[in-house]
Amino acid sequence: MRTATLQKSDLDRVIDLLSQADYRVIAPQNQPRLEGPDSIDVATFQEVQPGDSHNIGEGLSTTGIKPFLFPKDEPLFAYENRGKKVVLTEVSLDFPKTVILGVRPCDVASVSSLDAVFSDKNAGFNDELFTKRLEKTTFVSYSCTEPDVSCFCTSVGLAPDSDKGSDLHMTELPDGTLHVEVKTEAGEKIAAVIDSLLSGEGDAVARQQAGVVAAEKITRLRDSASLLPWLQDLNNFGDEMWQRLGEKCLGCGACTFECPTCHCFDIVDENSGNKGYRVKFWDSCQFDHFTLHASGHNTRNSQFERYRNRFNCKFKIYEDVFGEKGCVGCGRCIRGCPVNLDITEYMAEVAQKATTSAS
Amino acid sequence: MAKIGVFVCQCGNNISRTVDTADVAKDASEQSGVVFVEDYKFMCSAPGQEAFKKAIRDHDLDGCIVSACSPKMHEATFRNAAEAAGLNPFKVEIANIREQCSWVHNDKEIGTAKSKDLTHMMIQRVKYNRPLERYRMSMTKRALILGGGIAGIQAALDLANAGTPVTIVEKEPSLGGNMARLSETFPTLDCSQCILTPKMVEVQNHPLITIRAFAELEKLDGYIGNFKATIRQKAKSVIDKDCTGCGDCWEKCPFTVESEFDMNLIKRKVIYIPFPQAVPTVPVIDRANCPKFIKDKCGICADVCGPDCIDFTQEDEILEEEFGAVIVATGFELMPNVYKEYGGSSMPQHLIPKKMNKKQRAAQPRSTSGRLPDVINGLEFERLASASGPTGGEIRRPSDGKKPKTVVFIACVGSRDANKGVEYCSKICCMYTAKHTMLYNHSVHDGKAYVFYMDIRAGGKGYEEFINRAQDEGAEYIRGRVSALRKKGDKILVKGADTLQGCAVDIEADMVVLATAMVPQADAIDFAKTLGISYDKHGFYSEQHPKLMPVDSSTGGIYLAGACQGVKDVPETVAQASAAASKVMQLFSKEELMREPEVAIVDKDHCMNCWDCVTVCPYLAISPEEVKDRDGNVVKMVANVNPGLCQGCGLCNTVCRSKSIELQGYTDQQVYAQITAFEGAFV
Amino acid sequence: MIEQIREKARELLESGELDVVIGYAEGSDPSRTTPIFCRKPEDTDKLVLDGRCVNTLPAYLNKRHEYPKKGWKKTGIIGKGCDIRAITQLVAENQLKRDEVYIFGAECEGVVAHPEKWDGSLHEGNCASKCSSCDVKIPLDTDFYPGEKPEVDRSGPYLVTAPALATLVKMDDEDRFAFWRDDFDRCFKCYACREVCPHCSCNICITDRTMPSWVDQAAHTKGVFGWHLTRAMHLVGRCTGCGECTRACPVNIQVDLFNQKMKEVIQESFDYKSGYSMEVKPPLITYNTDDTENYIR
Amino acid sequence: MSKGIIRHDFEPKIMGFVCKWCTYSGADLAGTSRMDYSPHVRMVRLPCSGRIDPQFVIKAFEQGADGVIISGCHPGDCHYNEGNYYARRRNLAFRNLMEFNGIDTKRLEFSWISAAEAIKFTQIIDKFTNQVRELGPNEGYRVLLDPYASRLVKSSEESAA
Repeated sequence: MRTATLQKSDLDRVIDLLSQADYRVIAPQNQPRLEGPDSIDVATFQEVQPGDSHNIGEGLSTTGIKPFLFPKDEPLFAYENRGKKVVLTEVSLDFPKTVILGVRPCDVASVSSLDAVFSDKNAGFNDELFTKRLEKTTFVSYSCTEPDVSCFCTSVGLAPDSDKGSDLHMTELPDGTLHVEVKTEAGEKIAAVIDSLLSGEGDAVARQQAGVVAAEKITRLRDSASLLPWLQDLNNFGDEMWQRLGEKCLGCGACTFECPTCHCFDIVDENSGNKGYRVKFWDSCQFDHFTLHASGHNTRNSQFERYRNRFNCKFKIYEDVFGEKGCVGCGRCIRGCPVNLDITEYMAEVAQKATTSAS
Repeated sequence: MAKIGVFVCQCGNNISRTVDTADVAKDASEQSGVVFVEDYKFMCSAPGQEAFKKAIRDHDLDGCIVSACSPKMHEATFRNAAEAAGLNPFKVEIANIREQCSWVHNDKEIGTAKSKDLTHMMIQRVKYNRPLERYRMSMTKRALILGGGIAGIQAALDLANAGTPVTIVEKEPSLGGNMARLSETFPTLDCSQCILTPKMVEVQNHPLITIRAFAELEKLDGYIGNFKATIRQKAKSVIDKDCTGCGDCWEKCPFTVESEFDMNLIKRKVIYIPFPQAVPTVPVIDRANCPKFIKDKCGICADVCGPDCIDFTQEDEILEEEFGAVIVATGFELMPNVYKEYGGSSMPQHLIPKKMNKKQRAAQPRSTSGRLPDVINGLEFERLASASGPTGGEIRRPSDGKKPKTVVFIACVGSRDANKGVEYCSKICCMYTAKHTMLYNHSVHDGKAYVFYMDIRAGGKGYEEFINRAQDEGAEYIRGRVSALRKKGDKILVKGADTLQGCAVDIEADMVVLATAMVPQADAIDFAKTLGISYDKHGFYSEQHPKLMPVDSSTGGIYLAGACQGVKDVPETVAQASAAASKVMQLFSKEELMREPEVAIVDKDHCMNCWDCVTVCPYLAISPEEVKDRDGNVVKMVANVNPGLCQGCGLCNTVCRSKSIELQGYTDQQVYAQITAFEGAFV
Repeated sequence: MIEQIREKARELLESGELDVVIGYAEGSDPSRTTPIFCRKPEDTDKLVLDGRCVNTLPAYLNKRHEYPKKGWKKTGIIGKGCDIRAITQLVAENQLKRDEVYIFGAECEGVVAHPEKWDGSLHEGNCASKCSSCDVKIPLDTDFYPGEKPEVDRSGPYLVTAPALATLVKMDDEDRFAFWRDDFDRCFKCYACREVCPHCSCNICITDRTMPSWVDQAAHTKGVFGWHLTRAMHLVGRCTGCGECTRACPVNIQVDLFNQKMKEVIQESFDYKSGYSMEVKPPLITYNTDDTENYIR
Repeated sequence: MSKGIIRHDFEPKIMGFVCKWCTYSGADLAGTSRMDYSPHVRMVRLPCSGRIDPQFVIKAFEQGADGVIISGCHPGDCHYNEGNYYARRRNLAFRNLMEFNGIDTKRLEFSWISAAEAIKFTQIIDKFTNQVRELGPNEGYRVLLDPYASRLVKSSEESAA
């Protein structure tokens, strides 16, 4: 499909054109922060209007694009008791036409992990709240040139410049221009809208090179081939490693809520008097109540078991059920962890154990 | 799904005047869980309650709302009715649409809207009311009576004669109180002591009555049925079990001070009984004035005492006793003369800042201080007129003992005067002033009595007749106030006004008697706090309901008798004392005490023993408890509530962060339901 | 300094007096340290102590985290001044017995506000604001202190030093509300603020209670307001000011500003500093009859 | 005696949390004395001001209250001896917290009203109602009240068992 060159300085124009074409434009944006040493930069994906600031291409956003496909909280329906009657009100499933700009390769790759769960292709049930959003969304991805110390996408079969799941992919070249690759029909539509800003065929070689250079910068381990077999060997479920590495976990949900592929949710009725909403909101396998039974029994009674579950979920259960990894190596769970619990330490440990047992 | 009944009461037209009860009922019927509504004229009436019970039975209701008057009025009524109909009483709630709606809003639209809202809130609440069972507990069937005046005496006799052991605590050395000071009593003019002292003797001889004279209540713990009283028996310096009351000691005692009992008109000895008929007839040594205690001189009393029962080393004794009920009969005192122009100089008790402690308040000048000679108050006149008084019943004026030829009586001194005195009418002054004029005329035949009055209030059996008789016997009533009293030679110039004649009146009087207002005891408010009962702005103790519960204090198991609750004359006081006694009998008539189940309970799974609840509980009702596993090892400690001590204040519930302790009847879930039902609809 | 601690820790582990020593070790990247549980004497070689040691380790002593605490008779713990305040408070609240812990204390130079800001050294620019007015750099209550422990006067008031607080207080109500609303919009209720807090010791949090659900569980702004107000209220007079809740927040909501503000209030109104005494009752479970009531009609 | 009711374009919603021994009885007395006061307040009857949990107030605001009244017995008069002292401390802290959160503390009333002070009760209610009316709707919270209103389609009636 088509490739072309785009001036980085034209990104603002891209936003203008897309907005004019009635796209809801989502782009990473730095959040306002208080003065003083205690505050740090936080970038999140936000709806942007022409003229708004954005930081496309500047590092990896603190939170991913998950909220635009699977919001942190949303209503399933509203209800109201009237005498003996219950009146239900559905939520609207008609979502705006959306383009998400400057998505990093890891984030855009994560969409298929969510899709695996919410669409009917495996689960046999189609969560329209997700799929209808997905239908309306176009992803314009943007290669990493400066992966940071926590990135490990190369360990999970991705790369700083991979375009898995992308509709239109951009790569920043050393000369400051952007190499644009159209990947899908939806991508074509975007290209058409910003056609006036595109020129030539771009520079495929330089793009390749940029990818290699970026990949070089990733310091965390790269081989995760041995993970699956080791995890599938149930004898290793009781390995002392789980406890040793996991006992410092304090049981917050930071890793799961920042994770682009974590998808667990809870449902409650938010009641006020005679009416209320049935609400779906993010839940975390790291919370001690996550597996608490009504009987009082808790199948994962201690924190290391909960993290073991998370690790298995990403690298075993996903593979078993969907035939792909549930991790895209964005490294957010590492950055966000208050106690520096590091998923790649688990991976390293496993790899090492696997090799020793093999030999 | 809940099956709730809503009963909207019209209360005649009390509610329906400003609330469209039919609409409220209709609206309620549309609420979820409501299966039955009724709009009725008088829910509290017998047919109303029948309808209530019938509905519960017919529709098998599991919750009821009565939208009617304040829960204080009829919550109990309907809860009992529900119980009779087989519904747990605590599944009944009252929506207060009378006191807090129909009576205070004149706009029907608004009243109706608010009533709907209040009803909604209760409908939601009742869904989470748990069926609760009352607790049964034992009680101590002994009564404590505070104050040995006529009220205390009457209550004690009634109770004792009904077979209840009683303890009377009196701060003075003898029973009798103010009534013992009176000469004769209106309207019959029978001698006060002649009717009082026999009762005092009866008390003394009654096997079921313990008298603790010269003693005070220090502390009252516990709750209805199970009070624990800490009583300080002040040191009499006399061993009363040995004392025969022979009187040698006080006859021989060489030292004297002013007699409180005789309103300081005469001296008494330093070892003394307040008056000859005192009960018990055991003297006490006034240590503040006794040289033995001041500079270790004298000691004659000990020498002359036959049974050798004087004990200078005796110390205050702290007694801890248990009681099931308390009757407060602490009586009154006369307001000091607050009128500078009447030679008054002291400050009325109720104007003294609350902050003052007992001592400071006691230090305030009393009515005797700094005033014109021969200007006296009612009680002082009573002593002058009393056969056992300082003048042996002859009316002589204090300054020089002359028989006063002209006496001016001034009514309403301090009463009915919000600025200088108290707002209320002291009620008995009209009567005792009339009585005084008669006593005076009977004693000084050529004397002239003048009475300055505002109105005559003689509502009572034979009272009006009594006033007329006083006038017939020569008392001259002048309608008007006195503007000033001046000293003129050995007389007092009374400058008054006759508002009927419309002229000024000057009278040169030999003596002036002020009918000063009745006020609560100086330390009434502190004492109320000791007891934990409520009081009004004057310091009179508040009854639980002004009409229907006039002898119950705000606290269960504590009852009120006599002037401590409000101004009263003797017959009223006696009546209330008997009423209080019968209340106690009622309480004691049951085998065991039923306790309301609205107490705290602990969620032992989640309690994380921070002991915040233990720390804040005002009743020490919460204590740590061990949770053991099957093998008896202590797994953890949790809080545990003693339902007998818990009074249901809910402090623990509020301080518990994990909400692992909750107050039954006011659980978080119930309040939450009320809040979330809140719509605040204005119209 | 850390050498002496290592030595002592090793000694006590060898003698079996301690079952474990909780401390800091090198993290998975150079800017970070991570909590470590030294069970074997040789583990103590991993111990480090410097400006990167941000975690409040007493969170592990908190009952709610039954694991890993389970089965330990006596726990050694390396504490910065502020951590030791937390221990004191835990003891005061009966969540811990003083003789269950052995406290290694050392002088603290302050810590970095956030690992992200670590550039190899500690300085004005990256030192946490809580450290600038710290009166426990020489820790209060220790069982082991390398060298001679100097006496420090701690009678002074608790100073609120987060510059952000001043700005917020200056704002008028609408702006302040708007500020929090926008910040809370980011919150997705991962409860990191709760889990890192040494004083959130309930074994069921009020937000996990559903009968009734005082705090909406969903992370819409109303629910987030509810949560942070509740959290702050529950920490009034108990927070010992380690600032972990802010540091741990993945989306940089400075929730500890609430706690700091309340510390100020408690100090002025009730003259109470939490974490300095095991005997004095926290202000909200006691009272004086002459407490200020200028706000009451 | 009637003041007559004037309708304003904004009528505040006010929630009250009161002690049943004093304020609630004071309100009853106001009723028995046929006093006349603003009809905006809805009171929740509690055993003691010490039972009033800040959660109640937060929830009330979340329910759309424009103001909240808390009231108990005068110091020293608590039926449970000390409940109101704790309430006093807790609410001092809570007030400051609300203020720091950006809620105008003029919307949060705390008063001592004894069972005898019917007049004070009506005065407080009237005064506070006017005060809140002048402040206008509690905009801050109003916008948060119904987080999902915009997400709904028009209601489809269907009855459920």
